[in-house]
Amino acid sequence: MGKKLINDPDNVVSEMIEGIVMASHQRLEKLNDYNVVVRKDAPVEKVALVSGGGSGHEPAHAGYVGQGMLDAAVAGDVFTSPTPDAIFEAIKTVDSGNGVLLIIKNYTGDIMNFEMAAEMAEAEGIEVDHVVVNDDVAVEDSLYTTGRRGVAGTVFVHKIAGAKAAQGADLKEVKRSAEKVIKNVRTKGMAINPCQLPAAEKTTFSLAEDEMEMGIGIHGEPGTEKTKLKKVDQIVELLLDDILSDLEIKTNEKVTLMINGMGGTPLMELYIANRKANQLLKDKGIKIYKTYVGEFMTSLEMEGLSITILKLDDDLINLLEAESEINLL
Amino acid sequence: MGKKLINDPDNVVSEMIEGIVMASHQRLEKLNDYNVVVRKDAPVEKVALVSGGGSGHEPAHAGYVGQGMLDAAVAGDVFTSPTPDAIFEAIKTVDSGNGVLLIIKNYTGDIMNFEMAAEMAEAEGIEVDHVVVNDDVAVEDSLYTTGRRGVAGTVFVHKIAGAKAAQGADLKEVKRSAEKVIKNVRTKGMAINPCQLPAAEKTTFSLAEDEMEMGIGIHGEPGTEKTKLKKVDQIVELLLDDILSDLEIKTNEKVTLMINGMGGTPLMELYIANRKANQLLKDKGIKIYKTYVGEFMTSLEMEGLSITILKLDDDLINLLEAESEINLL
Amino acid sequence: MANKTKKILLETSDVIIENKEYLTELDAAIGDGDHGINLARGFKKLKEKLENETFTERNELFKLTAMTLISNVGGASGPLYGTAFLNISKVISDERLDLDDLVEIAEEAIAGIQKRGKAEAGEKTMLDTIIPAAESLKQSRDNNLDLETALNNCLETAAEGMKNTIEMQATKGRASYLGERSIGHQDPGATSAYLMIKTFITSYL
Amino acid sequence: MANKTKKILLETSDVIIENKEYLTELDAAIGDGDHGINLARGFKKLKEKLENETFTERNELFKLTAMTLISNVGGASGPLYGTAFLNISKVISDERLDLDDLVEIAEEAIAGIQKRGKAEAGEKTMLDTIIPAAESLKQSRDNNLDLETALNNCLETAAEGMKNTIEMQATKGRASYLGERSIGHQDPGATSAYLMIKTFITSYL
Ligand SMILES: Nc1ncnc2c1ncn2[C@@H]1O[C@H](COP(=O)(O)OP(=O)(O)O)[C@@H](O)[C@H]1O
Ligand SMILES: Nc1ncnc2c1ncn2[C@@H]1O[C@H](COP(=O)(O)OP(=O)(O)O)[C@@H](O)[C@H]1O
Ligand SMILES: [Mg+2]
Ligand SMILES: [Mg+2]
Ligand SMILES: [Mg+2]
Ligand SMILES: [Mg+2]
Repeated sequence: MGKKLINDPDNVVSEMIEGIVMASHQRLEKLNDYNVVVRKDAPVEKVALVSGGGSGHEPAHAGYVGQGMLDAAVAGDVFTSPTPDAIFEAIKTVDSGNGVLLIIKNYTGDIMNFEMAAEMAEAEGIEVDHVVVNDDVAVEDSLYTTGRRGVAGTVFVHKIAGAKAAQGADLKEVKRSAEKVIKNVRTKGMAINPCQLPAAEKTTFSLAEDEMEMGIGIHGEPGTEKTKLKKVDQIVELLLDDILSDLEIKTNEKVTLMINGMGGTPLMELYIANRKANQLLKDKGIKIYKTYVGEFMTSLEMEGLSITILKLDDDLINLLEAESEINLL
Repeated sequence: MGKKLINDPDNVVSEMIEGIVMASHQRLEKLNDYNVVVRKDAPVEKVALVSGGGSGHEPAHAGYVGQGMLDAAVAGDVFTSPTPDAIFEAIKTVDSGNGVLLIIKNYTGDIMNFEMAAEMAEAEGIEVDHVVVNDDVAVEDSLYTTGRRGVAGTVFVHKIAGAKAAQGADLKEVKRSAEKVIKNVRTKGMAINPCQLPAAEKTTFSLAEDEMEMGIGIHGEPGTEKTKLKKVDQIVELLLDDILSDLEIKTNEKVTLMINGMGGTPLMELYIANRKANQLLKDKGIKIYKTYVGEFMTSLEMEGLSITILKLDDDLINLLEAESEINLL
Repeated sequence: MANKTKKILLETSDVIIENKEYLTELDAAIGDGDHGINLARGFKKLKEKLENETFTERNELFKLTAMTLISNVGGASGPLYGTAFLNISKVISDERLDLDDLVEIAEEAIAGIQKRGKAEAGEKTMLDTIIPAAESLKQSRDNNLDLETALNNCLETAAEGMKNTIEMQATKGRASYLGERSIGHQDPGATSAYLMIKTFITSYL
Repeated sequence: MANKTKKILLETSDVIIENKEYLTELDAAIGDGDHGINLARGFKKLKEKLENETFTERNELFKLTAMTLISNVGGASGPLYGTAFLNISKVISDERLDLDDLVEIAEEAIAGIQKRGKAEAGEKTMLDTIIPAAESLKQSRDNNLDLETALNNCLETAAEGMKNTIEMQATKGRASYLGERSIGHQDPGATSAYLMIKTFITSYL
């Protein structure tokens, strides 16, 4: 715990962004002075998609910038939402005059910063709209919370809104597709080992040798319940139960299933979890159209996993299957 | 440390294989009674490729089974080479009469088990040949060792031999392509935190809060040198130096660069490492044709990374760019 | 005037930077453990900017503070404190401030925070320090207390407000995800707000 | 005869299974920490098979042992021990074994291990227990010692051989990757080989 393969905690985000751009071989570009990754060919003649949030969730969001998905990703400091000026720069760079959709995860900070950027863009005559992803069923969606958090389900919004935009749909239509995903996607996560901010001395929560956290977020926030470590089959069952009691799915309806690693979880364990998730969904008569196992929305080196279910119809299936430069999804 | 998202340590491999097959949606199949993953459409009318080794290196090797790469992957217990009977079953299943190439990583156990399987297959009239991958420059290739180990470079052998076989080349030609990769690929790895076998009580090595291991293998073996933890830029420089003093590359020659995470390393850190590797290679006048950053050959939840350089010519570039069902590479 | 204000803002920056670890620890307990890191990043930048420029008007100073926090802090606290300072810059004059001015400034700050964050008192946020502090100023004004007593009362009330967040259940911000588990911890934003108010007041007196 | 042999093989299995952790720890120090796990997996399977079948000939028992280890142990030790037992099954008779027989058996086992592993004495492997043990048997035979003395000498030599691996630098197997860092640790395979020889001999005496 505590060791990291970094240089200076203050530079992790900018150095990472440079590393991402270098790995892209001219596909991507970093905006000067901002931790913003944009498609090198931006602006593209279509509705532009901008997402972002704190860093530490890699491959989210810079890993989803490319033909068929996002046009720009704005990277805040680790687990800290980006600032309005950076978001505004991203918007200006990718807008082709067809408008920009902001894909925001539901966190107070993200919403406020993105809203301020939208106000700045609108003041310059750019058409901006936004959607707020809130797929995390660990958080009660009630008066007593700020609503469910946005977590791994966000990448399906990127994919499906990205596909819709690539087809030439207008801002309203792209937003409608994004909202359809948001309405139909739910996630819950857990962890057996926490993560540690590069600039902090300690992990945000700590767990004994026989404990786990259920209902964790993706920012090292403590979960909703600390319990004794269980077998992964039981964990998968608990997570799926919570998801399915929130998202009503009828027999023979199709879904996509995502088993997402939190950053430090070996792929082996994700596949073992996938086995149980498949069995349980099959037992319930739910058809798994497609399964994703891997790391899509992480929390630094946290060890744990989240399960995401997206309820599909033919329209969503078509968009999910659309060509994209991003082969993660 | 020590916690795992599993059910029973004795079943991790078979449950994982089931999870992999389920995630493939009919693309892959598990052989009855064996931890062997094969293409569902096997045997395909072409030279067949079989690889494998201990488990715990996911996505290697089952993740590379598919059109354009492997026809079968044989999974031994965690970090333990598979047994000849399982390898033999794999060979029998994928052989279309065009012969089978075994891609073996250079470990005493792997070589002996694969050789025994090859003897069994030959006794049944199946044409079998093999290559031994030995890309790890951490190990001296001298009389006093069993030669360099096979590590992350192996996946380039899968890709390039797989592409050659898909083009309809015969066993000799496929083997020649594989050997060309082996001749031109070098890797070195390091770790800041060890991993732990599911069935063991302790990690295989231990590191203090300010230590790291250079020259680790992919089985939790201790490395060749325990040193004080350095900044990642220095680490990358040390690893690249060792690789480049073993693999002579002239100015303007093209290479592919792979920054491989060992299983528990956040993607953020791999990208930071990539930044430095790109800078160093550029400074030396070496052209990076393509960069891979991610997890390709892991060691359970080990935190660390390896760097692989493959020297390219036009022939290898063509094969590297060939279509494949496997989008990891 | 501007020089005194600059000094106060520099002192505030130092106090926040000194309390980086403390604020981060508070945030780790019920949030995501970055509040001190976020604010320290913003105030470090502010210090640089303040030290490299000269100012003639107070509102310039507050505007600079606002913009610097908005574009360097991020998270929830960046837009909230940023908007608070932005609103202050709109009303603050270069005259010597009396109690009426201070009440107006506090109300503008609160309006800014509420415009962005839509929170009320009692939701375990920075407002639980700032709203009672503003109320105290108002009362002092209505009771015609002298400035020094008013500021002392205000500081005491701010401290109480901060401590009262311990017993509250969060219903805004990240801590709200914890539900009842948020009870028993002091809110990081309420704490940073107290530190700022304390520095303003102590420097002012 | 077959019953006695079966009993010895069952005892050997138990000893290996009991030493699973110990062998694994030795392997963790200079290898990949699975030697005990690997062997225990194979010998557990062997126990099941032995317990569920009856045998009339010794060579069947050794063949079964060989095949079970080959298809259940994996790693380096699976093919090595497997081939050793397979070779033994080819020469072992159902007669009472004399020293000549034991020498032949030991030499066949070594030949099997060397065919697969291409190692010599002094490379810090299981052979460093087995080769000296075989040499000792040969000497005892050449000196016409009685069987009991011969077996006691053999056991002592095997133990010494095992301990001598501590000072050796590995040049075969995974431990060779460590270079000089392999010195100072007892070889796991040399240890499992000693445990097997010890069980054979103690049960035999
Ligand atoms: N809606 C809100 N209104 C007022 N203050 C808020 C609101 N949401 C959060 N806060 C304050 O912000 C603080 C957290 O700030 P910080 O840690 O910097 O941001 P983040 O929660 O995005 O990581 C909380 O302690 C709380 O006082
Ligand atoms: N070439 C060889 N010849 C003889 N014995 C060997 C050889 N290579 C390895 N060994 C033995 O095998 C042991 C390791 O076995 P094991 O841990 O089961 O396999 P692996 O090294 O594949 O994990 C070593 O301690 C050594 O005694
Ligand atoms: Mg934050
Ligand atoms: Mg092994
Ligand atoms: Mg925070
Ligand atoms: Mg071993």
